Amino acid sequence: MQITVLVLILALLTVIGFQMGRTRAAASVGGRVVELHSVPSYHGFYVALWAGLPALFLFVLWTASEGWLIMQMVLASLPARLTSGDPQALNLLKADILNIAHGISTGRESDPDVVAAAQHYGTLRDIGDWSLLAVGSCLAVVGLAYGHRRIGPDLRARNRVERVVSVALIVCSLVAILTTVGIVLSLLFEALRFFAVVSPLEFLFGTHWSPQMAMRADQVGSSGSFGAIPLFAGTLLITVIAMVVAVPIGLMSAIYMSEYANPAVRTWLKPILEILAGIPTVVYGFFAALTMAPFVRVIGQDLGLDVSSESALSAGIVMGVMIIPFVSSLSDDVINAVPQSLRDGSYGLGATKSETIRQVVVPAALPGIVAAIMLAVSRAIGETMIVTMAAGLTANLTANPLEAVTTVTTQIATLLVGDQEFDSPKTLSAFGLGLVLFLVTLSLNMVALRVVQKYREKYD
Amino acid sequence: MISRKHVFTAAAAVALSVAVTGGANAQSRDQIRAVGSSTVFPFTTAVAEAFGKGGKFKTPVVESTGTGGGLKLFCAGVGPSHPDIANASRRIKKSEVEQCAANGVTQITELKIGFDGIALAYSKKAPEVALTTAILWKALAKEVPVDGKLVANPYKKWSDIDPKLPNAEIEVLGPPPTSGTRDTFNELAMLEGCKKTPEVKAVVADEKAREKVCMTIREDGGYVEAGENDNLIVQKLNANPAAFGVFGYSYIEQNRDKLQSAKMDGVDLTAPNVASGKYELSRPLYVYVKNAHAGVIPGIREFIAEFTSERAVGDEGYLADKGLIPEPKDARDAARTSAVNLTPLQL
Amino acid sequence: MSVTTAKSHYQSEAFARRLRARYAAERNFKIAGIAAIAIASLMLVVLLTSIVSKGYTAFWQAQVRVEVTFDKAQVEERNYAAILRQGLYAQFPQITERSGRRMLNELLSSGAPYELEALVARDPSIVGTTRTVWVRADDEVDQFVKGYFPRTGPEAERRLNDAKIAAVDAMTASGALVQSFNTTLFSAGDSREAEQAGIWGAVVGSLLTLLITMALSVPIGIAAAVYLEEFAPKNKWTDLIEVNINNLAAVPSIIFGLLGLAVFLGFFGLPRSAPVVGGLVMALMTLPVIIISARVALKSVPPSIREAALGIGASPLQTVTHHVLPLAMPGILTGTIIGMARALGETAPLLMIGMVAFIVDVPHGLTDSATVLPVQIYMWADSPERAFTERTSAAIMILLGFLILMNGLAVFLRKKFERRW
Amino acid sequence: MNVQTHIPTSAQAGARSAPAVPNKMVARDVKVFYGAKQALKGINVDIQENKVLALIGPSGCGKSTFLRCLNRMNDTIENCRVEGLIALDGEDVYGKSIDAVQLRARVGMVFQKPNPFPKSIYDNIAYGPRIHGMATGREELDEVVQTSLQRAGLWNEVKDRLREPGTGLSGGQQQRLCIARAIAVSPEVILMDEPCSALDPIATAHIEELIDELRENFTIVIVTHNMQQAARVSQKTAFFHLGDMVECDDTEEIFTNPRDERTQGYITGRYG
Repeated sequence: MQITVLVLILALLTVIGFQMGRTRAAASVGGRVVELHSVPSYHGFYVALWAGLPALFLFVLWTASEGWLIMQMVLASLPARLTSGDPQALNLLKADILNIAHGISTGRESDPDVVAAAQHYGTLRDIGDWSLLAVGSCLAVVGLAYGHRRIGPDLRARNRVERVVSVALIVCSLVAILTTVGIVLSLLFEALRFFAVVSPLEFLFGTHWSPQMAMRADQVGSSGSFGAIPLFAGTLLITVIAMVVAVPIGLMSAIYMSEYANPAVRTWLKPILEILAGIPTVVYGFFAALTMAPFVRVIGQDLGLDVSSESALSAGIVMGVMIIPFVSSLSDDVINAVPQSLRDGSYGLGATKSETIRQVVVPAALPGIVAAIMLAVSRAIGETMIVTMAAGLTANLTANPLEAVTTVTTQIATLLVGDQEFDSPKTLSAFGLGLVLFLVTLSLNMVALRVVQKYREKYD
Repeated sequence: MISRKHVFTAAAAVALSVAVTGGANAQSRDQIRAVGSSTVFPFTTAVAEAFGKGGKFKTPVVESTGTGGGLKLFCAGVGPSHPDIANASRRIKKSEVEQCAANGVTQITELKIGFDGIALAYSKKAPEVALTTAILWKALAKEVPVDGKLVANPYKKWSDIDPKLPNAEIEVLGPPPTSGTRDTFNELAMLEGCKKTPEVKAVVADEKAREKVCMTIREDGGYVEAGENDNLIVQKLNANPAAFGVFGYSYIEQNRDKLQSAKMDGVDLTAPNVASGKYELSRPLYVYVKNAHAGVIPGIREFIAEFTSERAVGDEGYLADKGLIPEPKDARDAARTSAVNLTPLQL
Repeated sequence: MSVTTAKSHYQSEAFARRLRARYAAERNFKIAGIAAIAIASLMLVVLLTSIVSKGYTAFWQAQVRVEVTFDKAQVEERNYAAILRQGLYAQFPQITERSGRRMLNELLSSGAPYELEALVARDPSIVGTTRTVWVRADDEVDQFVKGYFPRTGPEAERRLNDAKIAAVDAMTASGALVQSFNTTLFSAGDSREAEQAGIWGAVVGSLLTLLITMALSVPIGIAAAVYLEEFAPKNKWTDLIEVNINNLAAVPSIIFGLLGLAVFLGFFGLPRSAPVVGGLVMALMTLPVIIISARVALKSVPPSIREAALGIGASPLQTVTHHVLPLAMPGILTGTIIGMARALGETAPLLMIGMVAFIVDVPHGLTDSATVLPVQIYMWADSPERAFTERTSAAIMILLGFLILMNGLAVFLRKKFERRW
Repeated sequence: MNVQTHIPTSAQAGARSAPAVPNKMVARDVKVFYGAKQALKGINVDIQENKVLALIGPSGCGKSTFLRCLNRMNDTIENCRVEGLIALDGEDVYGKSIDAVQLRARVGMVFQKPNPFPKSIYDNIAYGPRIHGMATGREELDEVVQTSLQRAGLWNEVKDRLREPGTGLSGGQQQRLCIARAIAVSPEVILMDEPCSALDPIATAHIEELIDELRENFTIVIVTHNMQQAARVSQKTAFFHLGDMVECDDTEEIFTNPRDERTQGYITGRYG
């Protein structure tokens, strides 16, 4: 309640601050706005920032620390017999107090001291909320007054406001860096523990993947080898099949849509193809396992081939289908970006449409197309659900698309939700694989960027 | 300007760090949380739903994380940010109990809720097959003794092992090494089958080495690690009548019209046969409860009472409908008493 | 080479032959294009057909008519099961033995007594009266009525035995068993009983997750794009950020799940299975998508507009907020919607942060345990009960409906505001 | 079919020109529609062999549209419909006996903005001969490239960097590259759509000189906004106004003694 009120008050004061700042700025030069350093609305923003920001910081600080602070105060007031336990007991005590304070019945008679503490907690929280309301509003008013007082013809309000805004913008773009750092750290930490048990060389160059560790100390008969080459090979095989499906179909669709189809057809076709990209991968997984795999198997048997029921081929084909719109959409964009003048130039020399496309348009769009394919490749490498469902888990070092293979992502998903002991290298290897996966997609993307930068033709 | 910027940065940093500690500490929870094995998941969820329908407590949240992942979360500590219940398709290990204790989770109640039979199933379209664990071992082992030597498994077709068996390629879709089902399968089918194959003893004298030979599964395509989505395996078996699938009893129960399960050493996979121990490919299922949470998280005792009640795990209970094979009556009664009293687990 | 030779070349038989070959190549190329599109569309059709043909029956659910007397004493005891049983037995007076009555009980959903309870809660005046009510049938009956279970064959292998089939047939004949629209599917949370399971909980979970994703990734994404495109100096730091963003767009989604597991759950101690965590992970995942598309949109605003604004004395910030951003907005919006649609369909990262959970209660807040639609699909797909098969496909249809809606909106915006400079 | 036999020479066109010069191309009552909008309202022009015809007129008057009709470049534009007759050497270019591809090889085109393909200079020139199968061997192709570049006056500037991308040249060089590219397929007519509008005066002068030299071997039609340019390079000039051809005559006549007052107004700069 108090928090809602505070938010409302802050919003109101910000708006008022804006108006006051604007008015005062205009008034300070007697309405001759040109004499101001910045236009009046910047003065308004300046005051509004002073009114809103400090109070907002207080608000964030308080909401983040409130629970902890009050809990410390409540615990301090409790008799030692309750609080002297180990940290675990203390955790339970806190939970108990919170539950009672929130009116959650635990179905049990609680210690009267705990009940009293819970009431105490409730009271303190109320006090806290009210004082937050009071302090927050005061801070906003003080800020408003301060900002308001500083307004004058010489105040560089625009520069101040723009600096605040640009700091905010910079912070936003740093989120990307933080995310990358977070990913690397969260993978690296666990991966290092894995590499402490299994040597990175064995992991990267070993050709036998059988992540079995003993379930019991006295159990033997589980090999436990962590050579990830079969996984990389499996991933590569499926990715290649997917690309063999997706690149020609996607590229030709893009070409047809942007060069041949009339606009009405194109308006319909493009979104229809994009639906393929929007279908959740779980759905593709089922399609691959239940429709495509038996189909491929039957066809294979008719041809006298020995097809595994979880062939890399079926997973790859379905993944390719998923990636078609990815290739076609991106290629379509780059093909459209090729200027009409190039096509005209080619037609003007008497080239047919397909000659123009093959010899002028596609080469001109090639860097973009290559980048699109690279992105599609990293998408295929990182795809999880389809391969988990359709490609099986047999770590098979083979180039035969009719056999079952497994991929890096499949192993990550199954290793992490497995029934293993959680500190075993088997579980940790998932992070090792994750790290490799991250690095591979990273370098692929780097290459794609380089390609684009190096070969991009400048058309204006 | 610069000093003010520093003040802001410092304030933001303080806010962030306080948010971390505060967020971790100040939590309350009015809902039971369970984590763990995907095999036990259907049973725990059924109990949770019945418990929630009772109306006194919120429906517990049950997460399928795998036994190991579940026990990891379960053992991470005491307090509302840690789960109250862990489902396991195997017994908790000593090392895990110790890990638990190190994190303050000292009192754990163990509920043995029943059994899961492991079926070797195949499509209804195929003729009936009777297997033995010995045949199974020969079909699936990586190396088998032939003429007094250990060689890479030469059997491509079932009829290579025994002419009476169908003349079809050996293809068994089974759980991956990450799965608890696989471990059970290794131990109950492979090891037993191996023991029943006297030639092995003659070839490999050392017991440890022999056990290793016994439990290593072939990787040349005869055994396909097929993931943990059992519905998919059901459909794959239907599409490929020559293949066998290894999975839980409940799936056989639900797909009797599509699948049949092979007789193992002459015994049919039925609930009575499993409960009496005649059908050997079965494993007990467990639920572990954190005693310290009873009384803090609402409804834990009541949930245990529901879980061990006759209407849940009894012979006619609703878990039997879901495919659980109940324990014999006297074992259930004993388990109920110890569970309701939260008798801590002693290993 | 003179004009005359060229002229003769173009009118020569050799050129005509070559021209025919060139036109044949042209035709083949065009056919290849049509074939590519046809294959892609065919795949879509096959996919959609297989889903719809499996799932459309889930929108109907068998209901059973029972005449029940709301006995006051039994209502007070909350013994609705008994009330229902008595009503049911009255319909089959010829069945008296215990096993037969047990069979009759199995015709109804185990949730049926709670439907009665809800009726009483809504209208207490019905206590003491006799009413005709429709309650859900058991999922096996439902599947049987829909023709998924065989009637013939050895009784032991059938899901429904002869007695049950007879009872179902009798009720169908008397109009006491009909199929009606399955409202439960749209209004309930998850359940282990297929006939009581619904997607509403997952839909709410998805919406809450998406809300967080949107609230975080849209403003941050646009701000970052504006900074990088309009303000950032060209130096190695901004290069780094740029490369970073491009890389993040290609990072597999499962890795974001690992990040969420380590940072939001491990480090910040946020609750498991909460939409707020799902939203945070999805926000990080969609952020690069939004930044990239926003940058493209900003880039497509011609520099002349900026120069015009700067030329009349607007500050860079004013130029951006007054002119560039509004012009780029449709493009940004399209990118945002596509990013959101991707987040809506994503499963893999949520597997890592505990959103693969059985949750019956519909979530009410951002920290309540929740699941999302794709994960619900994933879990239902794994349920052994046969009735979940059609519900899985139905949930897929609903999810696809949302996705098509969002993509359609994006297409519409793109069409409506498409601008060529 | 010989059109000139049964199509009477239009009243305006070529009325005062010497009949000795044969017509390379003729246009009779050419109407062009973009959807429902009519862009040309019946144009009659004779294009004489080995002469430069300049099309002048205010923006949007249909000069470029007309130019693009001459080699059927308008085919590539959606909803564009052409009526009337355009003949090359007496053959209807929209008729069955002439194919668009063949026509465009015979009637080449150079565009307003230099548009070299994203290929090397050599491949830019060799593109046309290759697709038309004009050069059979490596040496022959080399020779075509060299001759074309020499004729376009670019050979000396680029002979050492034939393998570098054509986009790396300066604007004027790029336009000469495009002209060389058009010459390489040995067309009979070259259409130029404001070829100098994107170039500086020095580059423009180069191109103008080039046009004058090319006249010996090719018939040239040039659209220009620059009346001095029209006066400098052309022998014939046609003035277009609002989709009509107002006047077509010897360049000298048009600029010194226009018959129509709209022409008068335009060339004296009163409107445009």
